[in-house]
Amino acid sequence: MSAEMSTNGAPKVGVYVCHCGINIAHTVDVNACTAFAASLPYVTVAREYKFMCSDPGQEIIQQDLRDGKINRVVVASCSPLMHEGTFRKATAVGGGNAFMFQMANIREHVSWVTLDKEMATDKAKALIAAAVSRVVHHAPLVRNRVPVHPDVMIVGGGIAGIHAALTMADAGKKVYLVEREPTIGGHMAKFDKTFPTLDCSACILTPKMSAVRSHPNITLWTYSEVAEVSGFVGNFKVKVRRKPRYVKEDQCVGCLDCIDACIYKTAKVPDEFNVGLSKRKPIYVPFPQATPLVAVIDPETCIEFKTHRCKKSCAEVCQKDAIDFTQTEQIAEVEVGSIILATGFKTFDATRIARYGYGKYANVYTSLEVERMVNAAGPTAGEVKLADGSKPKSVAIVHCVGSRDAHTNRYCSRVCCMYSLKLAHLLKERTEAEVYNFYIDMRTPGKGYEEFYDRLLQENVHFVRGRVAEISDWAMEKQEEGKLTIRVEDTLVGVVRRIPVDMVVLSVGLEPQADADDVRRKFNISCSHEGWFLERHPKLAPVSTFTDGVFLAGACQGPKDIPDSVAQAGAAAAEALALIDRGYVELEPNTAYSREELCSSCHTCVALCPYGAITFDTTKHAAVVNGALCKGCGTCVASCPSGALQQNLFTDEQIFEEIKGVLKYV
Amino acid sequence: MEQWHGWDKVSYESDLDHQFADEITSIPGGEKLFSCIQCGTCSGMCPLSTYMDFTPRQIVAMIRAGFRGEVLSSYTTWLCASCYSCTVACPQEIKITEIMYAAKRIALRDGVHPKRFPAQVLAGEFFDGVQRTGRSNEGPLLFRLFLKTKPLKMLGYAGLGLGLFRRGRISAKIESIKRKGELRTLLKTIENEHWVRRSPRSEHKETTK
Amino acid sequence: MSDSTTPQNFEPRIVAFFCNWCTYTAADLAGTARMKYAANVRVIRTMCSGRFDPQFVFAAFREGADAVLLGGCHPGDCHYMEGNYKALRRFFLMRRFLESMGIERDRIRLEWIAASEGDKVQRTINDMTAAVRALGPLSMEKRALLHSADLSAAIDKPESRPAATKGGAA
Amino acid sequence: MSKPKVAFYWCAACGGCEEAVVDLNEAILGVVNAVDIVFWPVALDFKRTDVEAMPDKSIAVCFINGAIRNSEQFEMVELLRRKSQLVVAFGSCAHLGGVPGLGNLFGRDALTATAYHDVPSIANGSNVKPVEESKTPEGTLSLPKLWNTVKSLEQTIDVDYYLPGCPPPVKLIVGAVEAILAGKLPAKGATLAPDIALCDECSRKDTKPEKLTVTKFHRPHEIVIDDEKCLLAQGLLCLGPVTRKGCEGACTSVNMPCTGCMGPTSRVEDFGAKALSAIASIIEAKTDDEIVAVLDKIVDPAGTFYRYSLPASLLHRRREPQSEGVHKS
Amino acid sequence: MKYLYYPGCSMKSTGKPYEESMLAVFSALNQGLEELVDWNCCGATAYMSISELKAFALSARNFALAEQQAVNGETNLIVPCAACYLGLNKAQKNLEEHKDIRAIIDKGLASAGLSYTGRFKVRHPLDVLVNDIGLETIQKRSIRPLAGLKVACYYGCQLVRPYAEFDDAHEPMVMDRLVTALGGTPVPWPLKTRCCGGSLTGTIPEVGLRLSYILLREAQQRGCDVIATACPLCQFNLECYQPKVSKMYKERIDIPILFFSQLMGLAFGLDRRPLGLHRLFVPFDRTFPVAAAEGGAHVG
Repeated sequence: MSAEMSTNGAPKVGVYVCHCGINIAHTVDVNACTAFAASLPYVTVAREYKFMCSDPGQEIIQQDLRDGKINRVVVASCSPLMHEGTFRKATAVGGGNAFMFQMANIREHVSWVTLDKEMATDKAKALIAAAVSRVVHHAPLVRNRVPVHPDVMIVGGGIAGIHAALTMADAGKKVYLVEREPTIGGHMAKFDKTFPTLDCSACILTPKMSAVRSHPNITLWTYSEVAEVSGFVGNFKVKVRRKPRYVKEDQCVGCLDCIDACIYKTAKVPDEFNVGLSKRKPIYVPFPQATPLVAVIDPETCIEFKTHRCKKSCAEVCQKDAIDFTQTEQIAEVEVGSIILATGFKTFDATRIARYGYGKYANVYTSLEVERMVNAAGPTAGEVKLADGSKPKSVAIVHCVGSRDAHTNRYCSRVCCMYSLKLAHLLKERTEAEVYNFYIDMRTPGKGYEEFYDRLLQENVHFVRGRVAEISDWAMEKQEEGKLTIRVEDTLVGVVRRIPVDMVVLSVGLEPQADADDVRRKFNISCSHEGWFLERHPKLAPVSTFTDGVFLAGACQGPKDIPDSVAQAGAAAAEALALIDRGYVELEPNTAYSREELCSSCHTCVALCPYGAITFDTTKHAAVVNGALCKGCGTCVASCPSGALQQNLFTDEQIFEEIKGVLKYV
Repeated sequence: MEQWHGWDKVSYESDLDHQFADEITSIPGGEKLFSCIQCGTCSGMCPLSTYMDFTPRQIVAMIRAGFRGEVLSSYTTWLCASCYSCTVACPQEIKITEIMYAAKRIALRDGVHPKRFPAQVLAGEFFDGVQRTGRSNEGPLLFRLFLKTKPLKMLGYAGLGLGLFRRGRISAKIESIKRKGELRTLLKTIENEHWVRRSPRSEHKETTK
Repeated sequence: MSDSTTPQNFEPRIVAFFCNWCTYTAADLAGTARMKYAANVRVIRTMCSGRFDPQFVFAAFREGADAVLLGGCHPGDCHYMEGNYKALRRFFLMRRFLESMGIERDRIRLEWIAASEGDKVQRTINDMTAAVRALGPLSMEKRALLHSADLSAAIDKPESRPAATKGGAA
Repeated sequence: MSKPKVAFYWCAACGGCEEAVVDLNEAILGVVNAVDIVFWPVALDFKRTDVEAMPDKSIAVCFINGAIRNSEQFEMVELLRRKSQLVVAFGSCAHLGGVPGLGNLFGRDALTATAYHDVPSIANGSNVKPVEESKTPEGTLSLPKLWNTVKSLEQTIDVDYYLPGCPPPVKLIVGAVEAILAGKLPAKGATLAPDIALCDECSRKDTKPEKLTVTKFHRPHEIVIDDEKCLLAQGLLCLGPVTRKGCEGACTSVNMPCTGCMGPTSRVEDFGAKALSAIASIIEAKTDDEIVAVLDKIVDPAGTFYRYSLPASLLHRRREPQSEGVHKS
Repeated sequence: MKYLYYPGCSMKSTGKPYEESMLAVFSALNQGLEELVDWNCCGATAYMSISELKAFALSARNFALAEQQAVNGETNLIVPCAACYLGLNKAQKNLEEHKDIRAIIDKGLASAGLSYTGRFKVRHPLDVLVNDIGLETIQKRSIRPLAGLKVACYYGCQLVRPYAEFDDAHEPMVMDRLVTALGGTPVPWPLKTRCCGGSLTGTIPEVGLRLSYILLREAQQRGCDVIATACPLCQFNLECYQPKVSKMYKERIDIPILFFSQLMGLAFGLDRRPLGLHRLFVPFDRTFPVAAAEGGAHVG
């Protein structure tokens, strides 16, 4: 330790207690804390200030450093996850070493969570004392710089992924766009119109899709999934599993002759893209503008795969010999510097609410089904039909299905109100039916959204404020017979109403993808209770994650409409670009190191490192740590039986001192 | 000339009772009252809401706002058949049925329940019967009930009573348990317990030190 | 604070070791969400629960902590893949030793708290504080450092934090 | 000029340390020639009064073995401290508290109860227990007061050097004596043994697998032990990785796992805690149940990891219920 | 002996046919039931509206008695009456969840020399029949399958709400599956769990009877031959007021209301009297031939 200290002269600690406006000051007695700090050993300066993170605040620290009053800095303010960077920089600018610094978190961990002023102040003092007694044993450190690989991987080919990919590619970066479905386009490709402008979804999306296809900087891998991710910011290695589509992508020209030629004369398989409203053949393209426009064979239903006795008319008819039944899964491995996750969402499974009769009554549909139905390119060519083929004379649109409900999802899905209004408009337009909207609260925050609501109010659509209780087919009176009856309280009138309708649209909410949890583990990021990927900071780092170099775009981070997804995709792209253009990343120096002369070669540590950063050097007879591979968890240090391993910024000594400090005084 | 016979519909803070909500939330099951989002699912589910003077949703709102008198004297709680449709469907997991019970108990305790419905009479009869014998005796119970409430209608039901009697599905005989003393001691001890629960809201006011 | 020590108003001092990525972040979240909880827990941040060394726990006890709380990412979620499993193994073995040392189970807890579980931080800390308050002071501190001067005191009585223990006796 | 005066004393210990001195064999003659032994109860007939008569600091070096657990031992070591220029804590017991230190898992009352009553082989119907003073016709007899807590030497008096081991290896003793005679001593407070763990000098060193992991622990009698292979790798709970070297693997070379008598290296605060941490870390188990299953094979963690060092450990002794504390005081 | 049996007050009077048929059916399945000795009122709904605590106390006594009586380690208490089923369940849940309530009740029990651990589980016969005994056994035993009988399975409310211990709170299926096993045809209808009017039929007939009417009419309109019930009060309301309802709504309401256990008895080929069929107001005279195939029952 004395060695460490001598590198920076005898310790002179400056303690700076922040009021954070009143955020800290209103529960913690800042002056008392400062006085207390002044009384601690090695403390030569103790000051309080309204906003330490402000320029003048930082200037105070820098001045004290320049005046040689201090050579170590403790700032008692917010969480280190918030401002450690800021103050380390300030320390460096002032001529100190950025790591002769320690932060005491007296806001998130004290003032914001404590009621009793006295106890809050005591706790703050304890944390300050801990920081001081620890920082005395800090040593100057340097950050390692590692270069950032300029390529980027984008996972998910919905509108968010597409937009991010084009932004990066246009900036001249090489992009790998990975999509699990046979085509990109995501949910947006399924919609007919988009709110509030009612412009045609396909018209604005498909140009972007083909741009992706043709962009020289974009490698598009559809029908593919990320299998494995290793490495770290700037230097990720990603393995991608490329599922066989049994059609050579480079050969197929998308003439679709194979599909006509298929021995199945009529389509029999429920069509995923049309959410089961229509049928497809075993060889198919999801939809006419699919990108890439390459056929896929579904081995589950293809006769050849089931019996190996098909006459393979598809292969015969193909002039390019693109059909290849021998294709197998390929693993592609690439190196990228950053990753953008845009894996999107899935819609709520309406069968989970039995009272709404989805799957029981033929004329109860989900909003996504209706999106397809009203889509001119959809299964009904844009016609809204009931199960019996007739036009509905009355339609009920039920909001908040699978949202704002403790039994399903507590959160508001954010897009349903607006798309319900859109569907109300389209249904009215296509069917002239009586359209009822049943809502709890009408949520239309967004540019032109409230205006759109107002427009619908004019279009004599009925609005009933009340969450639908049940949908059933029993009649109380004549006009209800043969219809679906909505039972709901019109809460604005305070009366329970029974409203018979021909068709019900369930405005299902948004949910994390079924495999979101596996995905986030692959990329080593966290998620919220509900399973949405967790951003680094809800306000200040909304597209970053706790894993550097991994960014979020679109609905995988939480329910979002198209404009927000695109905006976030742009932001994620910008973050990635910033990382790439800086060209390097500075790694936290909190890595482990081996004092090789003290190592007894017991081998305890070697197996413990998940990154293979520790190897045993048989010539030195010592375990050696590869600083570049070490990520600084400290597991090996904690288990080194003879204390030969240590961790920068978390040496045994520093932690023991922190423990002493946190308990010694208060 | 005609005079305007309107009335002042405003409700003054002084008319409201803000402790009422705490009283309700303090009962087991009442905890979540304050998370109500007034969606009306309860009323929509309720098979009896159509006969109520206030829908269950309104009752919740009124309790929250402190309309003690209105709630306790309303018919709503007495129309509740406790079928729990509201409770299981409530998106905020508010146990509305329990809240109805709580309101009923308070109304009976304070004697402010609506006098028209015999529901509370039934409850009372039932209560005494069980206190006495440990069991409820439907025959005598119904009999007394009708005597108390609508003697005239008795005739209308005489047929039914007779039919039940003939089919051995009802009898004038009073069923009762053997170890009555045991039950009495049990209930006595409970009675003497002063059972005070605190509403989560008042809990919230002073978080653990 | 720690000199009022009748069980009712005895304020335990609990040292917590939270991992940077999950539990410490969750504690920050609890703060941002202004969740109120007992002020008795003082958090020391390590990068990973895998850094947890039983020496730290014993040191904390010796320095006067009444209990120690360890926090890490849920199994499978460790930011460093497996650090939390190592912590778990050490924890189990350590707890068995502590039992033979007459230290109650409630004084040492390991909790998995994810970055999003601010409420769990609040719950855990309130529960633990209540539990330890009921147990009374631990008073294991400094006994190993006693020298001849205070031996007479040291030898026959279990040595103790000045005022703190008497209350615990009751 | 006169030879430097040397004293040996024996506190709470098994006597093995005294043996170790004799184990010097021929070397002891050299020592005897070089020094003047003024006090050595086990070998020479000197009395306490003789020591009291000596002027302070007149003894050059005093080797004290054994832990301190009663009033007499305490008086003697304080006396010897006054009379000696150097005090060397000799052997595990003096160094860290040693095996007697495990008494700190129980406390005086429990121990006496066991020793004088509970043990099945004892017939003590009238439940006689030692008392400090007992009146007899001949007069009052007195016994030293047995302490409730066992202490290491440094916890009772100021110690200059430490000679670890149970008993200290001859080589180290010789080294120490020579250093003293030659006046080539390290800084005060040093442990007179190498500061690297035992694996470094273990004959099995090179047989260690690159990645050392344990799926199941065995006790030595449960398996046929491979004479070459690393004991830990064979699932034997060997504390070599945690323990100072200097014994040249006296135990490990004969298929006995190291039990840690030499104590920790200077970088480790608490031998047992560190041992526990290292051992737990290398087991192959993930779920709670798996882990418990493996660890349950370690019977008596306290006795295993703190066999020689409980009094010197961070926690020092078993915590006693407060109430006990009160009625004692 | 595996199950203790808690009848509850109604089973001894208006619900007599329920008790008779249920006991008959269980013994036909060689599944003896031992009645809880000196059981008392469960504290049911009406009681709740006066003193919740006392309602819990009443239930608690029953559990305490059960625990005393369970010499062969029984842990299942069969409760056929929906109101009792709910009442007992509710008491148990509250004793689990609220320490303060538990404390008081324990005190009360102690004063009466009783104690409660909560190891008994409240089970409805439907639950036991379908999940413990199994439809296969029941199907085998059905020598006179209810061929062609269109049954409206009516669960009522308190059987599945709020606790939904063994089936969905709104779309329960056990009884439908049972009827199918008996060879009958369950008719799908949305009012399975809609309230029958409960005690309101007595206290506020104009309302209570309307609820019954809605159920009866719907079942009739869907061409059901019979409504199967699992609760004495439901059965009573639906059956006994039919003349009144017909008068009130000027609409002929005439549909037999049986307990599911009575249907089982018929399928098992038991005599009508021990099944209490003679106690019905709306007679049910259909008889069912022995199935040709051996083993009898076919799956509808």
